Amino acid sequence: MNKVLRVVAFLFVSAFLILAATSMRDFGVPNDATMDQYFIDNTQAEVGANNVVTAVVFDYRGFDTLGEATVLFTAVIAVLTLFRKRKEDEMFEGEVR
Amino acid sequence: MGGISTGFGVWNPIAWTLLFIGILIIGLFVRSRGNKSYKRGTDQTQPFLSGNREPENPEALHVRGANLYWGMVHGLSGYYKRVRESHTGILNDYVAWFIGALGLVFVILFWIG
Amino acid sequence: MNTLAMHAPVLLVAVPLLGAFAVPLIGKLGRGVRDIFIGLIVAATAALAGLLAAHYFGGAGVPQLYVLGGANGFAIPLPSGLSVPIRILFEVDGMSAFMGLITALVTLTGAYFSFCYWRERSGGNMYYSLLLLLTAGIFGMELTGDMFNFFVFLEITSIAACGLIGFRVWLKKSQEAGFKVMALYTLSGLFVLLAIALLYGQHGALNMAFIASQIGTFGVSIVDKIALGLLLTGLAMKAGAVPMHMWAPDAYGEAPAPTSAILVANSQASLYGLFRVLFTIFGVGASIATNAWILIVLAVLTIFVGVTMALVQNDLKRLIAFGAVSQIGYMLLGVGVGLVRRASILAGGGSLVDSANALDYGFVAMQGGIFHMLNDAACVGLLFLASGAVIRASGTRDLNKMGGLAHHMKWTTIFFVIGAVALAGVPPFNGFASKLLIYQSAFKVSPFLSIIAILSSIMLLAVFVKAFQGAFMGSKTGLPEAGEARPGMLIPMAVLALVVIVFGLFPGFFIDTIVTPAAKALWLGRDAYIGAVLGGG
Amino acid sequence: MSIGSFSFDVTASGQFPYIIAAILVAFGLYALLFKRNLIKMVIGITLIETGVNLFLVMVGYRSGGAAPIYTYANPGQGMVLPTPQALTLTSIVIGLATTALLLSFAIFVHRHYGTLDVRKIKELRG
Amino acid sequence: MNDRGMSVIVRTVTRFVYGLIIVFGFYVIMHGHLTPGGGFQGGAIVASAFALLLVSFGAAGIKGKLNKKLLQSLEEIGALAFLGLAFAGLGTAFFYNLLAHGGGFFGAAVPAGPNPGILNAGGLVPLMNWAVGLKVMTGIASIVIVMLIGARKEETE
Repeated sequence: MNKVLRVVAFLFVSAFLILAATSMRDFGVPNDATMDQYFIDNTQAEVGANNVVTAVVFDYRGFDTLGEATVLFTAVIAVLTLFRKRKEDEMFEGEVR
Repeated sequence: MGGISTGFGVWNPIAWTLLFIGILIIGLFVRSRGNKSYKRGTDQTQPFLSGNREPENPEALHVRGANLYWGMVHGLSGYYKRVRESHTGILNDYVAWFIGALGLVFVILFWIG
Repeated sequence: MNTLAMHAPVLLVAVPLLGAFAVPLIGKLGRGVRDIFIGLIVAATAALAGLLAAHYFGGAGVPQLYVLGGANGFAIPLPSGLSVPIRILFEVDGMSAFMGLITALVTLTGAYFSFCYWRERSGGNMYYSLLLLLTAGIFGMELTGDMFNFFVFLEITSIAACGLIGFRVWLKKSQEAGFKVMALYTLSGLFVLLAIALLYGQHGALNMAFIASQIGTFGVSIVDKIALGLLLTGLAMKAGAVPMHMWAPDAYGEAPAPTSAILVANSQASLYGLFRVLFTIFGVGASIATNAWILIVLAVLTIFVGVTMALVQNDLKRLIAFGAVSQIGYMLLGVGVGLVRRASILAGGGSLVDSANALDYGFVAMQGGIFHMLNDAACVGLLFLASGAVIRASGTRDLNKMGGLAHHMKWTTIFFVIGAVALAGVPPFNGFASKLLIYQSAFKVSPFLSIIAILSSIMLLAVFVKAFQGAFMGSKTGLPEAGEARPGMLIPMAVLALVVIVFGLFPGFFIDTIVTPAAKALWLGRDAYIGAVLGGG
Repeated sequence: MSIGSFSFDVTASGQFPYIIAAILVAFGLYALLFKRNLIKMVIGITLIETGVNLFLVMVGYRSGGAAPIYTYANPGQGMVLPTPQALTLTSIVIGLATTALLLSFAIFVHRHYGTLDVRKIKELRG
Repeated sequence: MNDRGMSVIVRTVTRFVYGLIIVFGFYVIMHGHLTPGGGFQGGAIVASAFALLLVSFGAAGIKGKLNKKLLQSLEEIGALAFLGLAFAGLGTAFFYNLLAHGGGFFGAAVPAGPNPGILNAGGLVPLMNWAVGLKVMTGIASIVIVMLIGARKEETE
């Protein structure tokens, strides 16, 4: 794509992002806080933790946290994969450099 | 059990396969009734390379994969030139295509409905 | 409803995760132990997927919920006196179970193929760990009912896929492909996250069913529309739809052969996410027809550009990769036609149930598109495995340097031909069954679509004739040292070839048993999907 | 005080903070579109990520709310929504992971190609 | 910065400080369910201490101090522990917090409303904090070490 189209696309997408921001609800007044109010009210009774965020992270949305730990694990494995020591004689099956 | 009925017709692979085998058998039968007068090992069974002798190196006879369809690619050269140029290995262009498609989708969603 | 089937959705994610976390430790005990362990884990995963599918398709067909950490049992997603699900839900309907089957098939064959393919390679532990992580991410994407959870699994698949793409660090091309694909995956993931943030800001919840009901109640606001655009483009890009497909051939081509098939399953998982967004979350309102036509345009572009680009490739895996890109277009076409018809039925006030029972052409198109997902996974997986065997035997990926392999590796040749012919839609194989449904029903929308689809299918056959001619034909003297692939590599190929043939010979049975429930889950399952979470409906 | 139609009052109404996040995302897109250096493109991706995280955590703000932690809370004060903070934590860690992988890929690309210029890293094309 | 690390001032200060940083990280992990923080944040703090060691003493200076294999094994153990804690509640549901309000181990009931907080509460949450903390500190540390050594090889090549 040439430069002009690129600039046009960039401007369009930025404009729509600004449009999304301006047509959001007002800052500081959530539309529907039922779920979060439930967390705030019932964390101490259900989980027994004072830190609501940690309770959400590890109990109510604990599966997300498992996925998050998995993402970190995946990244570690991938980086170790890239920087691993490898045998010299494993250049085969048409792996032309 | 085998067949599927689309809203328009029926496709039954089992019947198709049986029919195919039947036609194959008929064809082989017709072939078996053919003329037996030619002799093996003579010129009648040699490949005919438009009068040229068959080269010793059989590699010379192998048409490489890349040589197939050169005519079609040549015929569509205008299209191929444009499309292959769009696959520049440059990451900026890929991101640009992505962003352009995103902007286009936004425009369509907001202007058409 | 026995306990295992009840826990099957979450175990499908947790068991591969367990394997992935444990592989680097178990690998210290030696290669044999590790391979046995991975074989067990993969087999258990496939068995769980089969159990889930059997339980769903054998059951009543209502979406099956799993509340993660739910103190008050499984069936009650909502706390008393609350209208919002507060915990992460797994929601399994026909489409999810169907996708689980596809992923299980591809993963099983890919992993068992790898045992022989990667024998004398370094970093085997990390390879299998990444493979299992990719599997777990794909299963999570297909089973979850929570937007943010979907994003998390999307990122898991992205990172694991890129780790596998860049696995052969001594190839400069693989590193280049790894960087490009990682950058684009991250970008699409960030767009999806931005869309999720917008939806959360609008509706104050992250559950798909709740957001869907909110949109159904209050209509599609501007912010929802922008979120829809972001989700649509991001997921279509991760599925590899033209014009956002440029990463796909790099990824499929540079990844090790067994994982290329799993990457295709990954693309199909994001395609599933796209369908979920379009059918369930934004399944009502004025803009369905627009979304559907966007899908159809993407589909036509994908089919045509993919095939024509495949025709001029000289790298075997890159050629197959472009073929796989074009097949994504057929799924998009089928489901897009179905969405168009669904929109018109909804606008006309018709009944979706009757149209589904009367085999309306929209429903038939969706059957074709969804059935083609399974066929594409089997055929492309078979082709990639065969190409891996060919590349390993011939020592090159360039079609101009290959030749005469049919003399040396007969079984691989047969499997390659089966996969190629089936993918090109030649009767009586399975590709023809699904493509026939797509042709006939796309014709009702516009003959142009069917013509493009049929032409591209013929060209795909030509593409594979080129690959076959280049790799297998020719004299014996071409590559004299090449030998037949090991049995450990032939058996997975044989399994996939068997799947291809069986699905081709008995398409009606499979369409009735698994494809129709999956299509119905998208076609008319929106209310059931919402009602299973929020009650009523 | 206000610029144009956007009010500055952070404790109450107005969309001005969201616009800041959108502008951050736009900066990141600019870097991805027009910068030729791999490292700069990674920086662009992190910019987008920061914008999205900022947007996510701003969505959860409730005017006059305190941090949702009962250990420090003073009685009677409302609390901001906890979920977006949890999500932001998750997405920050995900961003860390992706950035680490991207940078190590950049190291290897430089090792193979000897350059970080995107225009020279195009073996895979056509 | 050469392979020997940075100047003597930095190294001396690091010797004083990194222990304190690690202790603070452990505190953040331990009180994750009471005060701001948690497993991820505390683990990141501890990993930052390792990174500080790395930059101030150089790749050669930490040879033998930080064992890469041990770090990776610890990370896998942390991940497995987290997954196992998630599996523990499978009797009811995956991720079911079965220790909360059990009365015993980490099961103390907390009073409603603002309170100084009870350390022996929260059920599985503190244990998950520990698992994730271990995982994150070792994971980030091994990422940093591996990338630094790889980049060093890059410079020498």
